[in-house]
Amino acid sequence: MPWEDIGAHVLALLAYPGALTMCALGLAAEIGAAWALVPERGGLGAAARNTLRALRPRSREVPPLAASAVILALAAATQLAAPLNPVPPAERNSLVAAAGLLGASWLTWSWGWGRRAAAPQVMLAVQACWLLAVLLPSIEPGNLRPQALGAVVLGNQVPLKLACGLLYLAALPGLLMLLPESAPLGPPGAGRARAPEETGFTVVRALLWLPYCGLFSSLFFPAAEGPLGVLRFLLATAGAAAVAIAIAANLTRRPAGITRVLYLRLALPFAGFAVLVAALTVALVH
Amino acid sequence: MTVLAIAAVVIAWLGGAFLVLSDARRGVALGVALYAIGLAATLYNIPPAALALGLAGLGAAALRLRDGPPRWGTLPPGSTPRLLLCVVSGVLAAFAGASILAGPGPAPVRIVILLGGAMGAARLLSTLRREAALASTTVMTLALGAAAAVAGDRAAPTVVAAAALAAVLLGVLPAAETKARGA
Amino acid sequence: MGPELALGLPAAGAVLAAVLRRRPALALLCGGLLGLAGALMMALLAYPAAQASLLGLSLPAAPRGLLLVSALALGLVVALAPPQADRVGLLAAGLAGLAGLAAVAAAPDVLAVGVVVALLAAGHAALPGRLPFPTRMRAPGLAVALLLAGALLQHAGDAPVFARLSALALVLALVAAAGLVPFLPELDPAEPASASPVAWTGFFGPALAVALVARIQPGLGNDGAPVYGALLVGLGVLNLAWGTLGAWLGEGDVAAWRYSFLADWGLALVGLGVLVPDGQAAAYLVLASVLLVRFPLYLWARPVLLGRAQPAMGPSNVLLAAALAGAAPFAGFSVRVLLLRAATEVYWPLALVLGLGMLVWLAHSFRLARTLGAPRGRAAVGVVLALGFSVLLGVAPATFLTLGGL
Amino acid sequence: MPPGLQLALPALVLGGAALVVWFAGAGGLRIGRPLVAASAWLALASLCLVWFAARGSVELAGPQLLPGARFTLRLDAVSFAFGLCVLLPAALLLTFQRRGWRESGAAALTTAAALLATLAGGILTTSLFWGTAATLLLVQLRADHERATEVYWPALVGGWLALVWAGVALDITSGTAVYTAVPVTAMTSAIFLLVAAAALLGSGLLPWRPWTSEMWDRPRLYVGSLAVAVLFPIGFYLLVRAYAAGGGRWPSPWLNATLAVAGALVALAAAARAQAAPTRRAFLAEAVPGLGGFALLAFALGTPTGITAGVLTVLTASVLAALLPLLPETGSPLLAAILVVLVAGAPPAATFGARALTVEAGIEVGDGWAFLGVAAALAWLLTFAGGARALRLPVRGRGGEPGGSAAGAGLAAGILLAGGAGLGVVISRICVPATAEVIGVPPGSIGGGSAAVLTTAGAWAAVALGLPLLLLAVVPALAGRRAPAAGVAADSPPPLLTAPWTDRPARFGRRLAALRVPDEYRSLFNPRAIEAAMGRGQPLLWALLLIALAVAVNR
Repeated sequence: MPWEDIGAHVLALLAYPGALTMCALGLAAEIGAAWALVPERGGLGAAARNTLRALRPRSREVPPLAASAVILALAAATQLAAPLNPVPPAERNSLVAAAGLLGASWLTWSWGWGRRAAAPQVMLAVQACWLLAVLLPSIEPGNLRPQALGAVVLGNQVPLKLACGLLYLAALPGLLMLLPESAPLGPPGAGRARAPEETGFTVVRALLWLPYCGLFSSLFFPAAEGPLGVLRFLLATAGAAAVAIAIAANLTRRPAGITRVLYLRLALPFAGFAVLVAALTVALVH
Repeated sequence: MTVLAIAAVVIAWLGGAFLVLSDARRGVALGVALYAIGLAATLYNIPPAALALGLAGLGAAALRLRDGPPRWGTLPPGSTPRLLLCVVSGVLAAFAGASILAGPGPAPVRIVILLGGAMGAARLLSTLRREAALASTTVMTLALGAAAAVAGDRAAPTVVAAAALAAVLLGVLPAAETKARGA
Repeated sequence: MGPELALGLPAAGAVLAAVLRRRPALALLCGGLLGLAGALMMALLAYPAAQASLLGLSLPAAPRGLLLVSALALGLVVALAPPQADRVGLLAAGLAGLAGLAAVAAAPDVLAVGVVVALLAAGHAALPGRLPFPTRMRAPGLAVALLLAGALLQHAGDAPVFARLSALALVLALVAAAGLVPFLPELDPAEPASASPVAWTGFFGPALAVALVARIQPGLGNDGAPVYGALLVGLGVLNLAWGTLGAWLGEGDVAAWRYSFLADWGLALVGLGVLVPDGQAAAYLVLASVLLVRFPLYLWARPVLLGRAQPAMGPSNVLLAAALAGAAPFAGFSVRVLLLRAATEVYWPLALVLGLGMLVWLAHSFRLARTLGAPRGRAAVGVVLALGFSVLLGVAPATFLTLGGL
Repeated sequence: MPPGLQLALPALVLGGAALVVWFAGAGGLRIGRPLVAASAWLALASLCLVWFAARGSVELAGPQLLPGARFTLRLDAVSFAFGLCVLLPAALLLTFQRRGWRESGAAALTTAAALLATLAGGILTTSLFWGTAATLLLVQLRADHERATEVYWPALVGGWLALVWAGVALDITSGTAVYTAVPVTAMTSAIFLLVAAAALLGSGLLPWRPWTSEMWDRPRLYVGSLAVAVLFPIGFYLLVRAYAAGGGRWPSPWLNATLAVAGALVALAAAARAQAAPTRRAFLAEAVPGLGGFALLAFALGTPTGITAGVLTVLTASVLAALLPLLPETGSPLLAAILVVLVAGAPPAATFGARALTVEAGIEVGDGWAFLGVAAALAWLLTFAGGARALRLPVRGRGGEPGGSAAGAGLAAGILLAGGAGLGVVISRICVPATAEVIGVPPGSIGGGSAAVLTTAGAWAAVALGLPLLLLAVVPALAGRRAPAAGVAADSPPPLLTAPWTDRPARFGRRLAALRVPDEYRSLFNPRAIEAAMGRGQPLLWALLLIALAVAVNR
């Protein structure tokens, strides 16, 4: 039994880059998002109070779907190319992260289908774009390990990585449930949760910030070890989160339906373009 | 000899014609008898076969006389196509037997065999009268026997005997239809 | 005098059964015993000692094997006939047919076959039936005429055209005698099974075909063989298509049964026509399955076909449908393997055509199986036996092939 | 005792059980279900025992059935893996599904035939047992209900005929149809196409709704689910054996490409149908075909990782095929977790491992193959979406049959969940040896031993990550038992995607049925009129026919 390996993974699951780190970064991101998306409710303090109220459990019962989603989010976090991640680099896999995040997201939807303004079609389009952004860069190197993909920043991969990076960032607001169409539990700062499961899924969203944004920095920025590497990783992750919040804030101020149009009419064709770029890249390399 | 052969062929053809053109017992029986005589005559150089088939044919003809409508029934109204069939099959059989086929046996026998086969089959396929159908089958059986005789295979006597026996047995079958019983 | 006994004992049995028909039990006993003795004689002919003949007759292995199968089939249908059926009549007609078939198998040449077929046809057409004698005589009568023509052409000269025309006439004679397309006889659904054309297709035909082929093939020559093969394959495919589609879409269940026989015959003709050992073996097995499976099942379906019983679709009917559809492990397995093999050896597109035909085959099997209703008593035993024979033909065809010397 | 007779032991156990059950049942002793269930587990145990005791391939040469068709059985890593694919789901279904004694006996016999098809050493022996299993299943299906056998029977017989043809063609060209004895050059593209057609039809690997899905339209599932469980793996068995016959490759790279595209299409089509399913049953019906698409893609890649992924996917699909019909039809949140985690495939379930390894195998090959892997990943995403929607779908009742079995579903779900954590063991002990049996596996191409799965493209820390996740999964599992059921909509929510081509086959069929011969030519194509002419036996007609044929043969 590889106890050492198991220990490393448990540490990654529960501490870094798992549960503890996810909670800390997620809480900060939730407060920031709530403040940015609903500024009329007052300043940062009010946003923090709102967020904490939304995250407070309504009952002692553990909501099963949310609990399952949390486990999958934790699994995804262990795959990040975060500096000092105890999981050996050879055992990390962006596909495992993607599957975990997709699972977490659709577990949320199995509860939230038809609630509020949630539009599953939009969510599906967003996730399709995101999945392509995660997988297309791995075609040419023939490798799914995040740090290996992040290390490829020059050469004929650049156009593809740019296209996929843009696609990834464009998808983030939807993935992080910052938009009414993608958030059955309502966007951050939407107010008190109505049901125990809703509180659970607010927690899930808080925990999703690091895996999604961290995966972005893992795939599109070269990893570096040591404190500087940690700083770079956190900056890239926070930057991705900030871009996501900015896009979401911009979209929520626009007329209803613009999000659907944007993702179905713009993001999906752009995803097709990314596939074309990937095909051209492969053709050029061989 | 040639005259005898020609006469035999003509008699056989007349037999076939009576078979095709008659709808009653006498005409049909006469047809079988004439054909048997003609056939036997053309087989004069194989006496056992001639005797067996000739007698069998006459026997079958005699047996045919015992049932069916008691008249000649020859050339009933609307027989023109049948008449035409007799002429055409006669000419074609003579042409094929004499100048196309090189065997088996001499030309007159071939012509008579072809007449038996063609006119017997044509009658069998076109009639709804049991006595006529039985007589046609008899004629075809005689033709088969004759063909075996002139083909001269090792087993020819057995086949000729079988054909003669078959002709008689076909004659034994009654002309009256029997209706179905059971499943 | 083995062949003479093999021929004479069933004939005597037929005469006795016909004479004693007023006392059915005695008629069945005598006819059965003599038929059994005839079959035993046929079996003994496998040994040289029994082959000595007074009249110089001989029974080749393949027709002899199928004669034995015919005898077995006759025993099956007489012993397990539906209650309403005239078993004595069936036995008498069957034994007479068996004697005729033995005579065909023992016939020294095509002309002799013609004589026996004429007598057999007249005897069969004279059986009490609903259609008039001449109508029932047409197809076999044409076969006799064609046999005569074929035999004449064989002796007509050395020109290739005679060989080709002879092959044509003999193949058509075979098809006409078996009552297949394009010489499909008229069918009256209410006609007694023993007197209907199905008796030719399902009982006389198989042994007749194998016997005739055994007589025809040696005399074909290099010019006749291609015509013979091509015609058999062509007519086989035609009958396969006609039979499968007709059995699927045709009106009336009796007609559907007759079509299903045509489909089987289609496979058999193709097997005979491809002129390779596997094809011959496939044809032999198809004809054996016609005798042991399809024909008895048709007889047991008669009560439903005549409206005396209700159709049904129980598990046994589904099993029968699978057997009739040629699925593994039933007779269809070995037949399909051998036939596809033979067709692939000769000309692979033919295998494709056969494969398509076999696929369309499925459509009618359930329709036929329904007409067996819910088998009870003797019919149930018969169904079990037929399925047993079908499985035997499917997984142990060697038993039958060695019987036919293949 | 002839050498290798022990190979027949598992099938004999099942066959014997069937006979005992029937005789006992006829005598009024109703011991069908328990006896057959026990025999299935015993057969599974004896298969493992024979395989692990032999430590190598074992062969049983039986009699010659037909020219070129000798009865041969062979137990090697491939047949062992596929034997498990048949026996594991069959044992679960025979144990937890309710059957009468007649049905139990028939089911045991069917399982024995299907097992023998995967143990067969040659194509013709496989076709014999495959056909037998299909026939036995047809009987059980029709005895239960006629529905959904109209697609099943033609598909199976079509596949069976294609396989028979392939077998005889192989025997003609090479003198044998025994998988391990066929010369490499004998497996031509044409013969392989026949084998592939048999595989695709037999395992229901088609872009439109296959028989494996239609089995779920039946009012009762207990026969249809067994049909899917025992017949689904056999098609893949043929594809794997084709690698052995071709010396480690299929005859042409284009065939690999074609089947890989077909696999991706099958997965996408099944996912598209799943996300548009009108009932929860209709969603579950698409789970096995979807995984089948992944397996086909994996096998078609032709690399060690691909074939390993394929074997793993078939093994996973076969357990899933047992789980789905056993699921109780409730709205419990736990069911939602099962639908998303087990059916769609999220970590640490084996369904996740199988899909992930397939996509990895595609990415590993690179070039166009990688895009097929990405397409499969998109199908995976659609399945997730469908799984989330499925909880809202109306439940279709199971007619006379009581709903699934919670215990059985629990056991099957446990196997699938544990399978993710034990993926290393499954791959290193079952899948990689099966792959090595048919193609060369370079050392280290699939590493990690029993603890993890390490390939060139990616990794899955089966024990190290899977085990903790499995332990954590206990929390929601316990919580879910007390949680209230989710509200199920009276009518199904609208589909996420409406595929424009789903109604095409039906429309094409209608158009085909509407085709008519123009009136002026109808008499030429009127079979009844032609038959009447034949029946009347007009001499002129036949004379003309004879003359025409005479002219034809003399041209």
